Amino acid sequence: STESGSSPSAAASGATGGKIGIDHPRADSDFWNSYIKYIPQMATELKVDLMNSTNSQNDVAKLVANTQALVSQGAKVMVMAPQDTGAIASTLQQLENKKIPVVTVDTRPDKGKVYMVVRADNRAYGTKACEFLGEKLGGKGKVVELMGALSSVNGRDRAEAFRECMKTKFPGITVFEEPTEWDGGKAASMLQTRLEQNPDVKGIYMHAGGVHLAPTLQVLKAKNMLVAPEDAKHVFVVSNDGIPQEFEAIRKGEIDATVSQPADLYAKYALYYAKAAAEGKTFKPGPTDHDSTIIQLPNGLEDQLPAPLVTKENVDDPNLWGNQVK
Amino acid sequence: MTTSTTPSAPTAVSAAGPRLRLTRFRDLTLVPVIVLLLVVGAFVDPVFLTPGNLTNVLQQQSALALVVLAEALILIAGKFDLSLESTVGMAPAITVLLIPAASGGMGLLAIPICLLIGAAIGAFNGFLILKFQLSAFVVTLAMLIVVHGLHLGLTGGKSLFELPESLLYLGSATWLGLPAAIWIAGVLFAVGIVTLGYFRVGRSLYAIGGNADAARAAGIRVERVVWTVFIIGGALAALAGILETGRLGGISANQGVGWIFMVFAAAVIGGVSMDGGKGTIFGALTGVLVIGLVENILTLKGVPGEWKQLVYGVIILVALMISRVAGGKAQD
Amino acid sequence: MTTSTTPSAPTAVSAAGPRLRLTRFRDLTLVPVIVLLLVVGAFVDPVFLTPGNLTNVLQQQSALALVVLAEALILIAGKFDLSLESTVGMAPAITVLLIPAASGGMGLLAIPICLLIGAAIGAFNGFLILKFQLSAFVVTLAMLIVVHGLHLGLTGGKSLFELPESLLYLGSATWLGLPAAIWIAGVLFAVGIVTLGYFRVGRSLYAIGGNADAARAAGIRVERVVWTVFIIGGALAALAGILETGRLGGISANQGVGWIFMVFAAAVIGGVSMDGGKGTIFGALTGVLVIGLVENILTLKGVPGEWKQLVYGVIILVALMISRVAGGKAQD
Amino acid sequence: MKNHVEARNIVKRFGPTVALNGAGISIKEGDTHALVGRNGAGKSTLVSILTGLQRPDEGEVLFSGEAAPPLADRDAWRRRVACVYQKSTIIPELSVAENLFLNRQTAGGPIKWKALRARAREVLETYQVDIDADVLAGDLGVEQRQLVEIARALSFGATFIILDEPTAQLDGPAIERLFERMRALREQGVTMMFISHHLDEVYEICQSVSVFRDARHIRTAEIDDLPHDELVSAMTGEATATYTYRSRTAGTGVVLAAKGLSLTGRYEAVDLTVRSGEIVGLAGSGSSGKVGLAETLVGLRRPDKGVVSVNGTPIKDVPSALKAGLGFVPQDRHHEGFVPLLSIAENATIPIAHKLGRFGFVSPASRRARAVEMIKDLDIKTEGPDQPVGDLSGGNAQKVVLARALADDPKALVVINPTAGVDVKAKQSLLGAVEDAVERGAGAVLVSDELDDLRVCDRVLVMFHGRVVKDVPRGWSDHELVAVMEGIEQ
Ligand SMILES: Nc1ncnc2c1ncn2[C@@H]1O[C@H](COP(=O)(O)OP(=O)(O)OP(=O)(O)O)[C@@H](O)[C@H]1O
Ligand SMILES: Nc1ncnc2c1ncn2[C@@H]1O[C@H](COP(=O)(O)OP(=O)(O)OP(=O)(O)O)[C@@H](O)[C@H]1O
Ligand SMILES: [Mg+2]
Ligand SMILES: [Mg+2]
Repeated sequence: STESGSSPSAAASGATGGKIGIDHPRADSDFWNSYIKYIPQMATELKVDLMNSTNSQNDVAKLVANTQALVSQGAKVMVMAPQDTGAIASTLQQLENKKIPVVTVDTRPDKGKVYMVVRADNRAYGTKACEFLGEKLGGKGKVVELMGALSSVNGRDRAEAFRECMKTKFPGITVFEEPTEWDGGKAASMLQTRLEQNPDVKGIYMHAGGVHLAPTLQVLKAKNMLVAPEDAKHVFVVSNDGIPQEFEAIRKGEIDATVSQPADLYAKYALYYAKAAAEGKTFKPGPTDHDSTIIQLPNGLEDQLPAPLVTKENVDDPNLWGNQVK
Repeated sequence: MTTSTTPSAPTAVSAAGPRLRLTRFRDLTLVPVIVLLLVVGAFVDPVFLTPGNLTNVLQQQSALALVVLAEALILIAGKFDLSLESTVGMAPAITVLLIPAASGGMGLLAIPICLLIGAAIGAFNGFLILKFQLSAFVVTLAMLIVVHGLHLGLTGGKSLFELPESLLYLGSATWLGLPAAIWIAGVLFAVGIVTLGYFRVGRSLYAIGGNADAARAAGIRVERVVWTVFIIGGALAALAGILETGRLGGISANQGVGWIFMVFAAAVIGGVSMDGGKGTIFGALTGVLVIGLVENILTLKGVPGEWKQLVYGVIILVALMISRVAGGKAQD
Repeated sequence: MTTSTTPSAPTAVSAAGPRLRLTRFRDLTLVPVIVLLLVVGAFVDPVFLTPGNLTNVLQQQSALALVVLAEALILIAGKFDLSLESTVGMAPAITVLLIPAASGGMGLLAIPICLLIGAAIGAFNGFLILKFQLSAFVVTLAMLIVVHGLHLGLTGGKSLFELPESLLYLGSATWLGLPAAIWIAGVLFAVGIVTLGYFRVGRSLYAIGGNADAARAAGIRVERVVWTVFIIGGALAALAGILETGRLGGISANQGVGWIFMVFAAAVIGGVSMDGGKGTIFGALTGVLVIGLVENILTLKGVPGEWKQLVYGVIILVALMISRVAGGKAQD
Repeated sequence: MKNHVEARNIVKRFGPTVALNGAGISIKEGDTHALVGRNGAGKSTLVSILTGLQRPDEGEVLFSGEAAPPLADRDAWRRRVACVYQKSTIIPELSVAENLFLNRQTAGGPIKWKALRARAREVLETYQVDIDADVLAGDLGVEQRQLVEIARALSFGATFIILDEPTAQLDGPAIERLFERMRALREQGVTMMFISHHLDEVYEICQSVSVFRDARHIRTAEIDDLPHDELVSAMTGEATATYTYRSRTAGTGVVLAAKGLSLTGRYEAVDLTVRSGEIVGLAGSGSSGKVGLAETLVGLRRPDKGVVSVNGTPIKDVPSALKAGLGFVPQDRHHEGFVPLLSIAENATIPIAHKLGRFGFVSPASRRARAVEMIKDLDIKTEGPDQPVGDLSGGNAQKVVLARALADDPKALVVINPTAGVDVKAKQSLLGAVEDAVERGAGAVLVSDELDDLRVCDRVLVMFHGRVVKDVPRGWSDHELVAVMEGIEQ
């Protein structure tokens, strides 16, 4: 009963392989909204037979339900982005039993077989931010880290790498970790309080520009701390995501850097590998033709896409996804 | 309500006649809605009516259904419990911390321990509400934060996925071709329906929710029954946590978070009143099914994520109005 | 039945004396808690008692405070509104869609339009509750989902950054050395305190919440007043949204989400009853302050993230017990 | 004859309130014994102790000379004593059958609903209660509910029954039917304790009487040994004269008029005029439509047909009626009379709040001043105008409701069941206040189930099945009026 109803788009585009089911993780975040927008565009480019996408609204239980529905509607390959990597194990197991390959985007499931993980290295984000801030601050001073939610693996990866790097490379720097639950209001309150307590904070690391950028700028502005990098009072800010607003802020000198998490490449390679899976292709660890490396995981492969650090020097690079959206 | 009252005697007060008949069918209010959803679903996607898909819907709803069952019991007894949603995540998580996956024979203790934790939370809620005479809404609102806080604190916010087998079993096993979770939820609902319909202790919930003083005068040990209901509610939430854990294969720090809204929506559109003493377990079950079917149809239809919540909310609002109009009486 | 039993005998009158006096001071219950928090805070960090930090606390709480004010009004009138939290995000977001940043002179309309949207949501809630006679809890639960769903759907889930200046102004301006948000919240609370204390329309909220039928029989236009309260509540939530938008410099799709728990916690520990007719605006204000101070102290102390929620929940629970013990009467 | 029930030296405190202070009672086997006392004297508290709902702080309860069972053993209590409590213990959401067998639907195992209904029908038949066992108790009227309570009380086979103010909500014929039943029970040897504020009922049905005052037992006597005056002074602690009805002449101005008023299902084609300086009574048996009519006169209900005008101004709702110069006391003070948490001052001044300050402001000082006046005028027993009305006794709370009706010096006054559940003395001052207002030039409509109340009226309109069937001038006899109310005589 699963092969009923061939999709008209498949016939039109002459796609091969099989139907690809895709679940989006949430509809309320700028990064993911960009990703979601890239998907149909990339699907046309790659001639992928994409089913109606579902959205699990940041709820792993919904992700499981959506996956089941897509599979019963005939999906041969699944693309998903489980925001919670522990609770997806049995679903991956079931998909494996049904011989349905899975491509995960952005997160690496702890358990259960995956065909390919498409993500940038979140630990690298943390390290890059740490190195940038460490150098700018000359290895001493105070830094506030606006973290995401404790339950997010990407947030934890960034936090751990940042913490480790600070400890080993810049022991002179004090880090204040603020768990914001991805909530702009909480971030603003915590940053404001921390700045009151420590007016000599010289650096800020934000885990998510989409959530943290506006409140941070607003707090700094209110405290008259939003000054040019040349000014001695300047607070160095490193963000993460690479949304256009961050680039704008870099150009204005309000923040100093961001890690561009490539929404376009996430979309492109998620579908690229999904199509390859449908066609039965296999991949091996090693460098790829698109400036990335595939590494071996215990439960599959991971293509670690490049996530460049964007600063005033390269902010106008047209290849950055943030410069392509309008 | 009262599954029992059949109008038979010709002496029935004329005014009471039609109203009686309506109330009797009140817990069937949502049945036409369910039929409608089944028809709509069949048109939306041919997959919808396949046994596989319907089984999936039931399995997906089974954990939520247990929490709705718990909340329905508590609501019928005239109380309130918001903290159930936190118990769904916290009870299995703490169990895993107490009994790690590698603990061998101890693993068999996982389920009883998990249920005990849930029961303990319910007992503490009951203690604060009954002995301290605090408002149930407020106590359990605070407890919702406290219990989830404990979960976050003890796990450090991390997902747990090295779980004892026994904790995974119920949520993932298949019995006689159906997921065990469906059997479990089905049996517990049946027990609930029968107990509340045909047993003294079950009927006493209606008496307590309807008029606690009168129940007390009739010799019902109101405090004891209410406390027991809170304890059972906590244990059911913990069981829901076990089913969810098995289904997902891991426990995230967010397990259960936000469920309480759906739980209330399901119970209330199913005809359980917020004022106590009204509604049936069967009605609550139809509420759960409506919610599950709506979700499934929206998914099959591929409604874009950003519009899904709106469609969902509007459907709940409409179901509410239908159950209001069909139910007859004003709510308060 | 005539439940007319209450004392006229001298024995009983003696009892009413102290009770009366207690109720009068009930809205001061949290004042000692606030003093305690100030002392604790001073020990935790020398920065705590500086004007700068205290100003920050007030500013951070001002948007929440307005929603608490709205909820307190609605609760005193004997109703319920859960959907306020969704209005906090939705009203300014829709405003921005209607009046983009680059719309020039139209920008001045942003604030009135935003308030109108909030008022319209309140009016719709009131309509469903009063005309359709649906339970306020349930209607506004569904509306919470619908309103947030509209926000998500119309913005496509995106954060809005390009905002008209006028929408940013109130939340970020400084008047006479204090953030404008503090002035606004302060003035509105003062208006609320005076109106509910000394004005006919304000007193009528207590009459309606205490006994709506009696209020109606005394010539109060109950429906009209309740409806007005819902509309004012919606507008206040929209104003809270404006302040929050200005403070954060953008509107995320999650603005306001989850606030309602804090709102109820603040109102209830401040002595506003869920049963209607009880509590004061001043009490609600003390509830907001307690929550703000607790949050500030936890941040200053640097309590690790994973334990924060637990500490927070426990403090609310303790504050509840204090206000229960000090307030005297059992809640229900 | 030996004592069937005895309570000795009972002390019961509720926090600082002493509800019973060494009070006691003893009731002889087969007696119908009255317990009387003013509001708050401790009668209902004694009931809850005699039925095992509350534990006395001191003292003991004996049944036929034996110590009472432990509190936890509810069934043992219920075999000894059955009770119709002052507050209804019917659960509206459950069927009559289930209410009858609450918490004993079955001896064990699952409930057999069919058998339960059959048993319920049997019980109802045994006690000659004509109610369908299947309907929801909430759909029953007041009298029917009370009958269910009585049937339930009796079905335990107890030989001692307590009835706490059973007549407060019943009309004349229903009370008569209740008394029939009580007499029949007495024939069967059942002992009863009867509480009422209607002393004539006590004389009609009881053999002996105990008087409580201020939480103490004052006196017990055979009913024949205690004349009315002595009984009242035992209750009040002072000599109280019987109420003297005043006479007056009506003025010419019409203050309240209704033309062709109809409300489907309640009343039909009613015309009514009330002149200043007269009190018009509105009488009728249960469901005659008198309350519905009165509620229309004040704007609480909208008629299907016809107009009501106050002082010549047509009214459409309560606010417009109040504005036109109407004052009224609603049927049930707890339901729509007052807001329990608000103070006396505030409750009494809601309709005149706009006169206590400008621009919507209400001056607490002038509000207080007005309240102090009212407290003095109506002799309300309170510690001050700031006391919440919920803390007052029934009679005093009712005076506050009347004070509110009189607050704006109304031209027309509508008073519904003003003396329900109110003790003798409070009753007198309530009726006196209505007469005072009328002497000041108002016209009044007084709706009541009590003939005593109707005696202050200059004429009584009798309603039957929703129509005004007769206008009875002053000077009627009880018998005469009741006959009209019952539709026996036109
Ligand atoms: N549960 C309670 N808590 C506090 N006080 C109570 C309680 N029950 C009764 N009281 C008080 O005890 C006193 C006696 O009340 P009780 O109900 O026995 O009076 P009563 O004689 O029955 O009056 P009525 O004629 O109005 O029914 C009153 O002052 C009453 O307020
Ligand atoms: N809320 C209601 N809805 C529908 N019918 C009602 C309602 N209240 C009363 N009735 C019915 O309307 C009729 C007239 O009632 P009304 O209360 O006016 O009579 P009454 O003479 O005051 O009776 P009683 O003395 O029993 O209070 C009765 O048949 C009654 O059952
Ligand atoms: Mg009494
Ligand atoms: Mg009546």
